[in-house]
Amino acid sequence: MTYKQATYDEPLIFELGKPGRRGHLPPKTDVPPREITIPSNMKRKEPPQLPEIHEGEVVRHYLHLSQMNYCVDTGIYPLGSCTMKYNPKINEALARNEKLCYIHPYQPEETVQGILELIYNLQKILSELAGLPYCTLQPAAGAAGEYLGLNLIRAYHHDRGDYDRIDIITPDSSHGTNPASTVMNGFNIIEIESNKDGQVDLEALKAVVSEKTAGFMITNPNTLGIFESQIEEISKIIHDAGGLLYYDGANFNAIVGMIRPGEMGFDVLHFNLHKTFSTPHGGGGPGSGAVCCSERLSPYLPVPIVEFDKANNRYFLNYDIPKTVGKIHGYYGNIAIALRGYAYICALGADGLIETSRQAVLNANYVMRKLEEIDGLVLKYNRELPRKHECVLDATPLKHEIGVGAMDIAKMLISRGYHAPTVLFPLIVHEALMIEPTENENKESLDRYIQVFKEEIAKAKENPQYAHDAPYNTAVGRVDDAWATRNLILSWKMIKELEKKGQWPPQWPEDH
Amino acid sequence: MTYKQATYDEPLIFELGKPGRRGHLPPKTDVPPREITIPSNMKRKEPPQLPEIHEGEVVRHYLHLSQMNYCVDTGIYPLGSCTMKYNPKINEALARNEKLCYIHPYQPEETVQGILELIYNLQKILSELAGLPYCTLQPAAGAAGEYLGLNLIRAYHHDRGDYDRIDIITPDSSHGTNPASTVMNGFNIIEIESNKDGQVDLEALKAVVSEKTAGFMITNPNTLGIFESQIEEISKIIHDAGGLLYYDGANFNAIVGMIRPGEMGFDVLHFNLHKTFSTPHGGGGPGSGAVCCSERLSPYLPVPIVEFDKANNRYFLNYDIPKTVGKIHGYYGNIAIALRGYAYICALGADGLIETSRQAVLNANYVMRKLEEIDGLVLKYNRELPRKHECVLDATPLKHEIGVGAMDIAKMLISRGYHAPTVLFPLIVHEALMIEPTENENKESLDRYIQVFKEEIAKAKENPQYAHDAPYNTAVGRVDDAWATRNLILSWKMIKELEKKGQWPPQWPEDH
Amino acid sequence: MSNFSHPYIANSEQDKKEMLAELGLNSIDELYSDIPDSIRFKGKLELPHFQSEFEVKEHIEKLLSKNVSTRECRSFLGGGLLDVYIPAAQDELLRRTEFYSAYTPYQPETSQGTLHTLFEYQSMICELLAMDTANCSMYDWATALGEAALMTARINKKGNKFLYTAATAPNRKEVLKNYVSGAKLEIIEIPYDKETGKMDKEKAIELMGEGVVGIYFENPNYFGVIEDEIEEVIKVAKEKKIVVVAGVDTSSLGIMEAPGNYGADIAIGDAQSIGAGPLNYGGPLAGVFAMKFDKKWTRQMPGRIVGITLTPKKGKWAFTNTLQTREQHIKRFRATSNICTNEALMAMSTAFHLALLGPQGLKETGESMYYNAHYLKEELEKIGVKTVFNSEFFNTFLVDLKIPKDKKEEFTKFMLERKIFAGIPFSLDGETYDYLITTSYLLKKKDLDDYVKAIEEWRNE
Amino acid sequence: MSNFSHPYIANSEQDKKEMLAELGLNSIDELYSDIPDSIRFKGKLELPHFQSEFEVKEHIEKLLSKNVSTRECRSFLGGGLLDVYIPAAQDELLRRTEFYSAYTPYQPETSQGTLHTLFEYQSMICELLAMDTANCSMYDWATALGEAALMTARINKKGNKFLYTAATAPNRKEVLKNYVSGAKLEIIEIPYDKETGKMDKEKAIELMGEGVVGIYFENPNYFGVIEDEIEEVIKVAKEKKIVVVAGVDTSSLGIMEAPGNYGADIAIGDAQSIGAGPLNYGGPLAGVFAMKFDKKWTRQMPGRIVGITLTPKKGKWAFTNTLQTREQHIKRFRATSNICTNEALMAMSTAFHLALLGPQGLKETGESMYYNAHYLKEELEKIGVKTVFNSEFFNTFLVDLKIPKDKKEEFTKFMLERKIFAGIPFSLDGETYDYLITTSYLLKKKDLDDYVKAIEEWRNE
Ligand SMILES: Cc1ncc(COP(=O)(O)O)c(C=O)c1O
Ligand SMILES: Cc1ncc(COP(=O)(O)O)c(C=O)c1O
Repeated sequence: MTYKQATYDEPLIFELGKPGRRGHLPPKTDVPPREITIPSNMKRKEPPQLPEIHEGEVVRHYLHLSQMNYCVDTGIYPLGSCTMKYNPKINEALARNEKLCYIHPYQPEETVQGILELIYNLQKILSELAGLPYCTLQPAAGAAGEYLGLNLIRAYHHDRGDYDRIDIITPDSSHGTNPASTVMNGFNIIEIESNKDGQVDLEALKAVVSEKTAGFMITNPNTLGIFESQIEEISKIIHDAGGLLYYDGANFNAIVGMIRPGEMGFDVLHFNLHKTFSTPHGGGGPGSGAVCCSERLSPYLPVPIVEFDKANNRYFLNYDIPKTVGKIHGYYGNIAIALRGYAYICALGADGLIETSRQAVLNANYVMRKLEEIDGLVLKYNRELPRKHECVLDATPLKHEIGVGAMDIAKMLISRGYHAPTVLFPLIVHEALMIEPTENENKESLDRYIQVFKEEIAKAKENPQYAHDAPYNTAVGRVDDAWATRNLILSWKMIKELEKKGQWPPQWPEDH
Repeated sequence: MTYKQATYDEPLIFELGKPGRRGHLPPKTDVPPREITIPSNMKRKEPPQLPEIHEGEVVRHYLHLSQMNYCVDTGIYPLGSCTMKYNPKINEALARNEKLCYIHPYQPEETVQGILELIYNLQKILSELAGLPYCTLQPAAGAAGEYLGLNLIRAYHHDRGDYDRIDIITPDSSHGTNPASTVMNGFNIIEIESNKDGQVDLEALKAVVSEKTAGFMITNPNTLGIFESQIEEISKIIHDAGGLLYYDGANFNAIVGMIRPGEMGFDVLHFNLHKTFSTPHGGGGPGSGAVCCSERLSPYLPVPIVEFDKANNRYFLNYDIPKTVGKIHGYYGNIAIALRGYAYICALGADGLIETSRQAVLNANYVMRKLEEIDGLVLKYNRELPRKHECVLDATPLKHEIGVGAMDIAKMLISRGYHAPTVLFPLIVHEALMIEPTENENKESLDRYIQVFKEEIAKAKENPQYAHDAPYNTAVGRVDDAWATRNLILSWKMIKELEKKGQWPPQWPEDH
Repeated sequence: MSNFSHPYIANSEQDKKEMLAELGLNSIDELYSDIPDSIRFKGKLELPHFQSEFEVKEHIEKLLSKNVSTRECRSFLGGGLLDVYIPAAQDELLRRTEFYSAYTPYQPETSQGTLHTLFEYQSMICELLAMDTANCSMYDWATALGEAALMTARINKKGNKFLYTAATAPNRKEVLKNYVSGAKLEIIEIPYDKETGKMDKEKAIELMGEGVVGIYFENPNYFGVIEDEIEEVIKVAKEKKIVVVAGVDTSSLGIMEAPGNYGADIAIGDAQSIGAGPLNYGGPLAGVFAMKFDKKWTRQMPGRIVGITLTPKKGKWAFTNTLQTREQHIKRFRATSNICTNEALMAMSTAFHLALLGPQGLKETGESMYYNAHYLKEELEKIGVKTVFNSEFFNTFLVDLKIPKDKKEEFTKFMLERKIFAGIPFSLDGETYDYLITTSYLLKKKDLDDYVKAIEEWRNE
Repeated sequence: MSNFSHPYIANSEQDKKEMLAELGLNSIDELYSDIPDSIRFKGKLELPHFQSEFEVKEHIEKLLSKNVSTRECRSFLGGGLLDVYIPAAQDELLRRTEFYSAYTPYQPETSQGTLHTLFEYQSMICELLAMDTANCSMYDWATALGEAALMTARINKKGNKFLYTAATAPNRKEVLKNYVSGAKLEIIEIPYDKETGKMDKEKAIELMGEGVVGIYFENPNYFGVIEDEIEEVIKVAKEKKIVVVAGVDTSSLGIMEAPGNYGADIAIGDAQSIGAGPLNYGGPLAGVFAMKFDKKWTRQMPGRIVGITLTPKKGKWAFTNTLQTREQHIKRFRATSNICTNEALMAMSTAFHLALLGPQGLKETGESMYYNAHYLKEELEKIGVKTVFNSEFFNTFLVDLKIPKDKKEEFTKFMLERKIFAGIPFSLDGETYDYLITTSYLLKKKDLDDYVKAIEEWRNE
């Protein structure tokens, strides 16, 4: 077995240029030049030091870089909580349509009827899946969806004169964005511990619920991949206390078409179109974090909402929402991403989406049961429970035994040309290996992954140093994160300054 | 310095599938199914054993393969005679236009006025560059252009009742397609030796010219990169003998806008749009080998030719060429390739094209002078003469000295992540290294290449075995061409048969 | 669901059977057995479905065909977005699946492509803005403004007032308002001068009192006016340790001064105008967020940041996400922001664009826009149409049209018939609309002349 | 030409100066000093030029906008080409610059991507056609036919006659004629049966006399008719060691028998119909050339062939161009063909397409076309329009329209107004036109009904 990631000694692009070279000739007006009368204090004196390179070399530079990057089309990318599924190529092609790319958000409505219809359709679809009748695509990502959801919750309470509800409760298994959004939104966060089944501890929940409870945020299945089966009870507890229920839909890939959170009493939910509905992650973004909500939260939705005027057979942007929370994006959200999600749904239909979820769940459980067999890995929390789209193994025994932890395992896996699971998350599992294969892997792929997992852990057991020194066949060896934080070299400008001081390139510490 | 080509253990795609998996759902008619009444002897019994794989895995497979492939966007690709220049990305984008992709060659003329106008424009442009008033885009590649050119020459002589002209003369430096096309076309080939300047030996030429001379084929600059400065004399000798002159325009990248072969008495010329005009080589093709010719050869052009009907302001396909040689392509040639060439010309204009040639020539001479300095490499033929877009170094001294020849050098270069020159061609230079950097390389790129050349030859001098064992960092080590020819395993079907006989996978010979 | 086979699903029925057998299960249903029956959805979903990729394509193309693009109709719309041209080479790089189908680079060793490119993005942004450090994107300019306001409050712990000028884009104001609501930050508007359209500097200085943590202005501001009289305001801010946040039209930076050179501590904007991507009906965009380097402040930045670090091989440095301890996945409720998924691909796309454009290209596009706008302004003046503010501008100005409210739709139609998107309507008096006009570098003289002609016709009607 | 700078040229003026200095030259002109002044072109070239990529794009898009595509107008045109759908995944793979911007894999160690893919193409072609070996493309079906004829003569040295059926496509006949002219190969046409449209088998057997080296037929033939009575002809050919060449519509092979299974020695066709690429106004295409394995014969094949071989690492086999000693770059005038640049990328594209389509997809597309054609035929019959030949067919048939010569243009227009490309006109009598109709899998019932309606209207006019 051989695997080598492509490796080039690629310089920073700033080192490549030379004055006078051109990479692109942009469109130019035929209006005659004139003197530029920008006041001198606001006139550019030094041109920005951008590279000067011809087109072919720009392409080469980024081609090299691209090959030094693992992606979902390289192989399995089982990052738990991230739903790295295949990004259908037709979606990318459709998103290049000039009648999507070149429309301005402030164009007259009669000139954007097509995209408004598409947005409207998608709103309806997401509502159908969520079991919640209202929808907005404005949040640019999941966290923005959470933020908006919390806005809605607050607006609701305030609108009822209920200003004291400042607590948001969430299990400790929740995704980091949940507490972060909560606090950023001005709420008080209460994290409750999970029970031995990895689920919300009802007693703990009851203990913290009060007249200050604004709402409850939950991911279901949660970040352990476990379905919160007491969801109805939770729902009742919160509602009885006057709180509202937020459903973090990032893990929706487990349950599409099988569970509709609105029917379990949830008031607001965000979808991550960039997870469940196949839009690409782009090395970190963009995403699209559509939010669905119930009737009672609808008066507070952000402006504008796309609606259909039946009388005039015309779609329009409704800004007339008197109690709106305002805006959480400059325009209407990541529309070109939403379109990809829409295309995905159209290609699969209800049956296809349901089958997708079922396959994702089958794959996760298959991997889990096989990996569980490895000595040194354990399945924390009730191991009898089936998982949903992902599972979390704990490498703590291995760590205790030979000092090789989740991060070492990750590095050994990437040495072999397979991406690692999410590691060290959720925080409630210490040496967490959080695995979400998605429906884009077949049995052979999973078997191969399991095999590599076993082989590498066997190697580590023979020689723990092998694990610590991994990865091997990647473009670079194990990077030193601590050095980065200590030295904070964050731009070419800072490098140039270091260079002036004779501190660039960096010195390797003796013991490195 | 580190370079590693991406390496995956990629199986044959036939090993990947499993019954029931689908890679694509093709369009389906809504006409109801019916019994298929194809007579049983012509009805498919066994479905073809094509792979059954889902979309994501198909993409992965070919993504892996693509990364194991060097291309002009990976780095310098100085294959002499091949003009591996940058393929502008706008051309690829334009060639995806639905109004190019989805037009059928037999559509009514009024529905293809756009493409006919483009073809017409390109014919005019190529005529302008060749100095020859007529043009057809029908030949799919350079060799097809040669074949057509020879057709025209024969038709001309025959039309004049001159049936005895059966000799085509060409220098021994000519490209292999020249003699191959000649013989395939039913002519007799006469190859004359080059003189010490690497040019046509006028005396030798005079000696073979006769009343049997049908024509003369020359590439100028020739495959040594040397401009045939006696071209006028040659032209006169051939014409005086009643022969016609064919210009192999594959090396046009040296002379665009500076020399017009028609003005030097040439009767017919082919362009390789896939060389001079930047259309991609595609791992071997497609190309486009447009042919231009003089007035006297025009009556024999293949049908149809695109013409403009001024009276009706309409472009049309003229099939009314009574003396036509017929057709050399099923339709009108590689139109989607021609479009790319047209876009390239539009982007550069006359000044840009001329500058392109000059830069290509400067680059070739720069590299040549630097590499000449290497002990073991010599510049055969008059070393005083400047070369044009390419140069040919001879590694014979090195071969004699340490047994390391041109092919070894090639393998050492690809070890380093740079493509090799064309090796062992032209045949008149034994250990030929034929280098054509094109204008797509800048000084730094050339300097780097020269440096690597020097370093690797130095390594070989220290240890010739190092050279014989190269390449190192490529996806596979040096392949055994002889084994391939002896064993002839040419398809999955043949592999399956070997497998049945227990002869697959192949046994490695003891001494391998 | 038997024998369901689809290109987006890897396993066949056969695979399913084998896997279930290995798990000792009869059906996938058993893996859902823990879900109470009471909450299972038993209805039939009403969702669209098409039988083939071709039909999906046809459906969506048919929808989109109802739009009229700025390639068909001359657009004078701006307001923070620019009708850019995306070079084909940029799009080809964007189509590299290695880039677009990767996740956040959690395993840096196998993700150098993303990291290296993002570092270059950060660096180019710093060069453009004359800043030292930039994050690798916020959602958009508007949310960058919200985050900037919050950050000033994190730095200046002893206050809760944030000033911003009235000449800030309305949509950004809206987002700002929303973003600061949780932090109980009070936002206070600085009026603009009715003549010049610039920030009222006296008023600004007056407002910079107790508890002010930051001040924000846009340059050119929403009216297109260049804020060239802010020296004193900035000076006072510096004295009072009030963080200066500048929002800039990034496309102006080939000819306009970089905010870092006139005193901004934090600079924000949208990379869309420098080619992060096309208009896309307003998204995805790429919020720019950059600042002067200060180790402590940098630790207060929102968003992901790529830094340089060492590898085991001497001399071989590499890239990695750094300062992750500010982020939500580690710090949870103590994070500097909730942002997780950002606009990384758009940031990378910006790097591709700027690498192709170079300083010369950036200058030329800036000049083209400047020439266009100034020519248009003069031609409008020739027919008696003035600008609302009499100040220097870059590519945008507010033209004094005073279209009555009840005529607005008619005017829009009138201009549409002439294949013109007339600009962004803006009401100063609440009764009539003036129009904010932006001239991209895609417009030619003829387009501008047609605009003037159209206005003349309208007025003569 | 001073200060010329362009994205397609790597060096700047500065570079040029430095390089010239190192070469001891003052100007690039000196590198052209060996060219006699008398032949230098001194005029001004008349060539188009646009100042920016955007303008080039606009220019070409404007030209193309004058075309009407088969996505706008229902196409019943075939004749060897098929209006296929290219899956997006296929195009994404085709856009990998590693594939499209590579040269012929002369250095196999660094070109395994191209070689491996071409080997898969060869293999898929063999599976489809039931052949053992295939080359990695000819220019198109027509030139493949020419090459096949020449090859039969190389195998059968003792003859110079090549038979082909009259039901061969006219354009392929033309190319065949041209290709064999040099080799002095005589081509002889076998007539077809006027009733059935099939090859006249008695006549064929009669013609298979002395000196015949090969026989060619198409299946389905140009009229769309399935050649289901060729067993005897093939039997005789085998006895006489005449090489049997079959030209097949590759898109039929999901439901029609493979030529290797009914006796063809060599099979040719065009991979365009199995998705090598879209119509592209007739090019690039990809000529299929495959044959039964016979070591000696294989050495007579034209074109490039990829084979398997060993590497230094035990167990690691790889791919390489093989049998290169047949090719022009080595054998020069003794080569089996002059072909050098072929259609490799289209061959690779075919592999992508077939890998996505799979056996099921190939079958389904074949069925769709079959259903369409047979439905259309019956509906036409209902309005009294018959087919010329009364034989089994796949997706193409010749419909008995008898449009008089002077009405042809009017008919074309009439159909165009109804958004229909009516088919390929074909004259049997020299006076009137019948139409060769092909139904792709993109056509739906409504399109077929509209066709019938249009014909009915035409006849009622
Ligand atoms: C469970 C969960 N919630 C929320 C989020 C946040 O979504 P985003 O990254 O789109 O902001 C994620 C994404 O990582 C997630 O996995
Ligand atoms: C000098 C010369 N002539 C002719 C040809 C043949 O052109 P093609 O490969 O397009 O058939 C080539 C290409 O390799 C060439 O370099």
